[in-house]
Amino acid sequence: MSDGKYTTEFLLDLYRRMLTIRRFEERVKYLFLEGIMPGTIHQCQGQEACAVGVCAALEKDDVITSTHRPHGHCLAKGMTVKEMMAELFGKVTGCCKGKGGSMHMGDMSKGVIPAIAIVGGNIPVAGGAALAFKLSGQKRVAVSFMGDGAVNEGIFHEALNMAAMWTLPVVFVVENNLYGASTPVGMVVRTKTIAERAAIYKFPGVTVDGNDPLAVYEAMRVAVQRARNGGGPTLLELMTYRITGHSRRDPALYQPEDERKKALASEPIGRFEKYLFQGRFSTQQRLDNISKAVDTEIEDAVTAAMSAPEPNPEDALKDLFVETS
Amino acid sequence: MSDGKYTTEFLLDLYRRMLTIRRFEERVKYLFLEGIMPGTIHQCQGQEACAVGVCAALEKDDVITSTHRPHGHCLAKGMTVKEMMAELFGKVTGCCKGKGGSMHMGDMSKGVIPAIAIVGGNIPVAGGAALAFKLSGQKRVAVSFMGDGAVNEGIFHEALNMAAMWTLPVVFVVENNLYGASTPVGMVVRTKTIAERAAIYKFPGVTVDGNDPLAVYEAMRVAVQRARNGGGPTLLELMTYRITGHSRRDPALYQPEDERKKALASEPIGRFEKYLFQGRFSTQQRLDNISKAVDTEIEDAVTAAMSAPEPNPEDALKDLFVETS
Amino acid sequence: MVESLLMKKLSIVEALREGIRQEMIRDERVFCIGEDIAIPGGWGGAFTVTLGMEEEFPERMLNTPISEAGIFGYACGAALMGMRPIADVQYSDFLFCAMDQVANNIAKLRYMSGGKLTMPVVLRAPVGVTGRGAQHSQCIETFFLPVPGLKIACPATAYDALGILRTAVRCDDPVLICEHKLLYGSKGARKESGAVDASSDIPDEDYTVPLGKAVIRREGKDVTIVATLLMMHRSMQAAEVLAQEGIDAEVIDPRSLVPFDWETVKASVGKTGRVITVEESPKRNGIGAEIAATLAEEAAELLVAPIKRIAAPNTPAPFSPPMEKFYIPQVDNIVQAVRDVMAY
Amino acid sequence: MVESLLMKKLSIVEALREGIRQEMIRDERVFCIGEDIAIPGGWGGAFTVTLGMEEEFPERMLNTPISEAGIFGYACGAALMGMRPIADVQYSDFLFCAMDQVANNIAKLRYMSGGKLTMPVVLRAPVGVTGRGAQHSQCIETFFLPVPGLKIACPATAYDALGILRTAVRCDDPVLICEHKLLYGSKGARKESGAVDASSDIPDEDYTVPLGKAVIRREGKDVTIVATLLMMHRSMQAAEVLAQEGIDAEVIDPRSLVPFDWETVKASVGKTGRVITVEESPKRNGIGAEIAATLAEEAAELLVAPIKRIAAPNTPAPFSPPMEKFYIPQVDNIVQAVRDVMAY
Ligand SMILES: Cc1ncc(C[n+]2csc(CCOP(=O)(O)OP(=O)(O)O)c2C)c(N)n1
Ligand SMILES: Cc1ncc(C[n+]2csc(CCOP(=O)(O)OP(=O)(O)O)c2C)c(N)n1
Ligand SMILES: [Mg+2]
Ligand SMILES: [Mg+2]
Repeated sequence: MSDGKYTTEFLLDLYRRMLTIRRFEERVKYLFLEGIMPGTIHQCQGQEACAVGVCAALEKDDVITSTHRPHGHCLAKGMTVKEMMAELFGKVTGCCKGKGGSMHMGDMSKGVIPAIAIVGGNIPVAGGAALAFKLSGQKRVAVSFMGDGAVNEGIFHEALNMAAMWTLPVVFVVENNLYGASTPVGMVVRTKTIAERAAIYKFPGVTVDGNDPLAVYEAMRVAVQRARNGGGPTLLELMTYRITGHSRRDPALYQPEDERKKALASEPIGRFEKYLFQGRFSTQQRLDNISKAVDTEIEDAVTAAMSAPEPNPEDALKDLFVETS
Repeated sequence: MSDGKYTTEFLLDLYRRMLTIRRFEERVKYLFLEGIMPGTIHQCQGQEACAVGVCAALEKDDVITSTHRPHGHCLAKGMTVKEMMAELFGKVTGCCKGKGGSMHMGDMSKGVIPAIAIVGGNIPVAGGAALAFKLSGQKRVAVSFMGDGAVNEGIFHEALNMAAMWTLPVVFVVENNLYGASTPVGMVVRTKTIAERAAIYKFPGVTVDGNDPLAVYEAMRVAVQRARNGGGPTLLELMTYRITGHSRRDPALYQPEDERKKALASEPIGRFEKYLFQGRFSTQQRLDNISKAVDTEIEDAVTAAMSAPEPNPEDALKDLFVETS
Repeated sequence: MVESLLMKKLSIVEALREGIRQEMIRDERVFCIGEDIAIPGGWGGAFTVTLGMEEEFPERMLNTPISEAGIFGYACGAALMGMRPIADVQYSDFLFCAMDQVANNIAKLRYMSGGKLTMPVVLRAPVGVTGRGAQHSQCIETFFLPVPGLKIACPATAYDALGILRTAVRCDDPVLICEHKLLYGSKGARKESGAVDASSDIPDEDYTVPLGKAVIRREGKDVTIVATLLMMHRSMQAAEVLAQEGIDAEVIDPRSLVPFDWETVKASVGKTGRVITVEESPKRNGIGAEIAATLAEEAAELLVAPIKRIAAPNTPAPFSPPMEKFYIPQVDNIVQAVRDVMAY
Repeated sequence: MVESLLMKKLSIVEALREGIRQEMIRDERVFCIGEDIAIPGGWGGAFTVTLGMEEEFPERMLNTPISEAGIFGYACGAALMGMRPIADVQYSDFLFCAMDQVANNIAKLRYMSGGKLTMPVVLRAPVGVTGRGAQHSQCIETFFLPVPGLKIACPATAYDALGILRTAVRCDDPVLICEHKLLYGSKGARKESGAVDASSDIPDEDYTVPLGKAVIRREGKDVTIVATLLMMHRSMQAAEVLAQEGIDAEVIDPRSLVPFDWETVKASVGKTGRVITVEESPKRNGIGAEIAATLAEEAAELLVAPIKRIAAPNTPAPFSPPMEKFYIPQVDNIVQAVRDVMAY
């Protein structure tokens, strides 16, 4: 891991964000399995360093697009546990007033375009946001999160090619968790890394350890700087692992036992704790305090969400058009 | 050009085929501009060596898929001037009984899947044919013709990736005529060659002079052999030029004057004639005879097509389903 | 034979799995192509239809990248060369990613060729609004109805699912089978909340169910309800409620939308004079529109009350359960619509 | 002002070009994105709408690779950031390649967000069956009618094309404008055979044409004909023929299909009691189905004869001119249909 060039505040903030995501996901999983929470879920336990490292390198008015697995991205970009938990319960206090649900979380005021659950569908949307920034002379950056599976959708190719052509301020972030649903990436991608694919668009492709938030942050900083300064896109591949099922109750039996074990041993939060201790950036006490604060925030959000009003059923008819002539 | 390792018969056959395509296209253009022929047309004058060189390396039961610009491919693969001319006139004697027209020419008995006019749409179809060959243990090869513009459709990426994954007997042939409609390839493709794109699928990508039928033939032979022997796909890029408009009455003013001049000077038929003379493979007399035979074949086809019966209008209702329950 | 009369109770998922297995055994040209359909330790596709089949058919269960256009384009090409692919998407919504291949190639190539080729592709697509929000809830039937050259089936029971699957695989034309997530009967980790029992006693014989032949799920003389898939089941429940009020509803399950069994529907309307269509899609240009328009055109004199269409509103599907419940036609909505029509 | 009353005669192509130019001058957020729309020496898109505009707006005329899904995905993202893209395809058929971006993103994101964002995208798509065979002839309206969240306009005259374009660009919702190849009035090398004059006298003022407001193209008391685009022009011709037979047809041009002006159509039916819909698409689940179904549902008592739908048959478009002519509704077909309805 990187050495002591970061402030403790920064490091503990990364930690708090990762922990928030983890605890959020664990709480949601429990609520879902208990049948208390409706819908379906795709969770990101084990991938927290990706979301947090990437978003730490972004400004508030930069934007991200996300996927069917959006909770981590949303939290990392600044959405609140509260608006998200309420959305998961389908409440009017949710970030999408209950209309979106888990797979369409978003909050434009935080720079989070509502998540797009069609694999690959969000990639050109990020490109389009970047195009808007370029056309309007704004020095903002757009990010597209995607999984390793998404890179085989044709739209990946179209979107990257267009971003290259117009030298757009966009970063394409691939969270390579080794599986697209149950399908191993090695079965469907021929190159050693996904980052190599950037070569045909003539912009940089970089692969880094996605379980190290600082490695992610550093790589992302370079990409963001490049984008913001008119240097164009970057394809950033983050090597990580999903230590939970793909969705719902998936036992993930297609993940080999030993691979799973190894992954668990290098999951980002435990690793980062070690780093924090070893570098003496934190004491157990401080982390415990963070942990408690995180838990409280989540519990408050659950309580608030559960007691928030259900939407009026007929509200289903609203919010389609701005001009309903 | 290659040296004398070919029989004269073979060389003259290449010549005859190229000339047939050229004269066919010129005749069609005239008929179209005179308002005698219905529809719209995309023609391949200047690209004859691609179609002919590629198909010369194929067996009768190999199959090709073609595009909005299919006449050359169809003729090169063995379709008759007669069935094609009749189709262009929309007659029942046409290869598609008048239902297809210029952009959907095909004849399964000659290994020509009806052309697909959606740019890129034919690429996975060739892949699927190759998959069928592999699954059924047939040693046949499928070819997808496409233009330089097609390589930016997402389906190009999806289809090539799948072909690589299953090591399929397919050759992806890109006729790089420098323009996708009016758009120069350099504007929309970042790499120097399109062949380089094969790198991410880990199969060979080769660029050759597409105005030299022998260069095309040789490169294609290697690709076909590889495919037939279980070696998987090849991406073959043929550098050529369209010395006519993109479609209909297009004056192609977006082609710079000098580029156009240079291209005209190296158009394949004149070049091949020179080669034939220089290598003493042919005399002017023999070529004249071929020329006459070609013209006769085309005139006969025009006469036959124009006097062939129009389809019964209500035939529009037929041929939708096999089982019309 | 005694055996052939033996029945076993199967869910739709089990019936489809059985059917696909049998067809693959019967005909070497049949193969499956789709995402996550053949991963050891995986799920057998999004709803377990092909669970474990990669062991039995290691060569013919093609697990693909996430490339829907590629999947259907490959299926198209393979069918042209004489194979009989069964291609699926995990949710019918993803067919939009392959819309060009389906609508422009699979559906049209035979016609464009002047009838000189065949296109024996089976397309499988799970439909239904099921708690997943707007991008996993389209009932794709509606979108493919205007595509000429595609047959569309909607089996609502395991019996029909198996019979239609066999018909589709053996048919030389492309057949899109819409399967409903809540009717599958998926088990274990892939179980759906809100699922409805659509299992059937399956005879141990090689029966088929033809396309274009509706089935009258319940005979009645007062009003005709036309509905497929989940809406058929809800209509049956509505008919029970109505029976207690003395209203005798006839419930017709067309089973396939293309071809459509106009004869059965018209005969029923001739008897009842009243029609309700029920569908889970937004109302605008749904199958209800085509049914209502055709009856208005061709059978107006049979109608004693105006046709009524029950459908979702013209919005995407909302996520939140109370809104979703409002969005999807419920038994109560059907009952009320029938009452209105009876009161006309 | 005197100037504002000055008229100039423009074709649809010229009117659209003028409109796009003016909107780009008026609002810096407006830009165009599409294939072959901005190549010096090129055509200004497939039908010359943007001819020469790359000179005036070098930054805002984005000439793309052949990547329809990319084009509409980029338009979607740019609109989310406050721009106002005008995205086009060369033939409406190619929208199938972008179907996911249009139906799942552009049309739904606002709804999914709980109304918290806007999606001001203009989608332009040339429609019509015009001698090019099955893959260049879809009337895409039919396919997007079931997509909730998209407005659909069909301007049949240059006046409407300009007015609707302005409305669409200024509208915060996505609007799909279907433009007809035979009505464009494209010139030179891009001229269409069989073209129909749809040019208008265009007032020199910043007028708009609202969506959801039909226009009565011809008043009549005997029968209502509802038709858009080319079919509206054919219906007008049919009305002339019918007038000579003493049949007084009212021709309604809805101009937009979503929203749809039910009021005007119903008022007309209230007067005439008879309705014919005419469309160039296959009949199954076309706009005629929705019109007929809605009238059957909501205005049955107004009808003195069954509704009749004139449409293409349920096949792809054939290439051969005699078959194509048979396929597309002709003036004669409309005339005959009206006679039938009058004789009922
Ligand atoms: C177009 C499309 N195809 C298929 C799916 C179903 N699906 C949802 S997630 C997923 C796997 C995605 O894998 P990856 O991109 O690696 O993301 P991860 O789930 O690993 O985060 C699939 C196949 C989908 N949502 N959209
Ligand atoms: C999906 C799709 N988009 C656009 C078009 C319109 N179009 C027809 S040909 C063409 C250019 C194709 O360029 P290229 O692939 O290089 O082939 P070429 O015409 O040079 O032979 C375009 C844009 C189309 N037919 N299909
Ligand atoms: Mg993954
Ligand atoms: Mg080209």
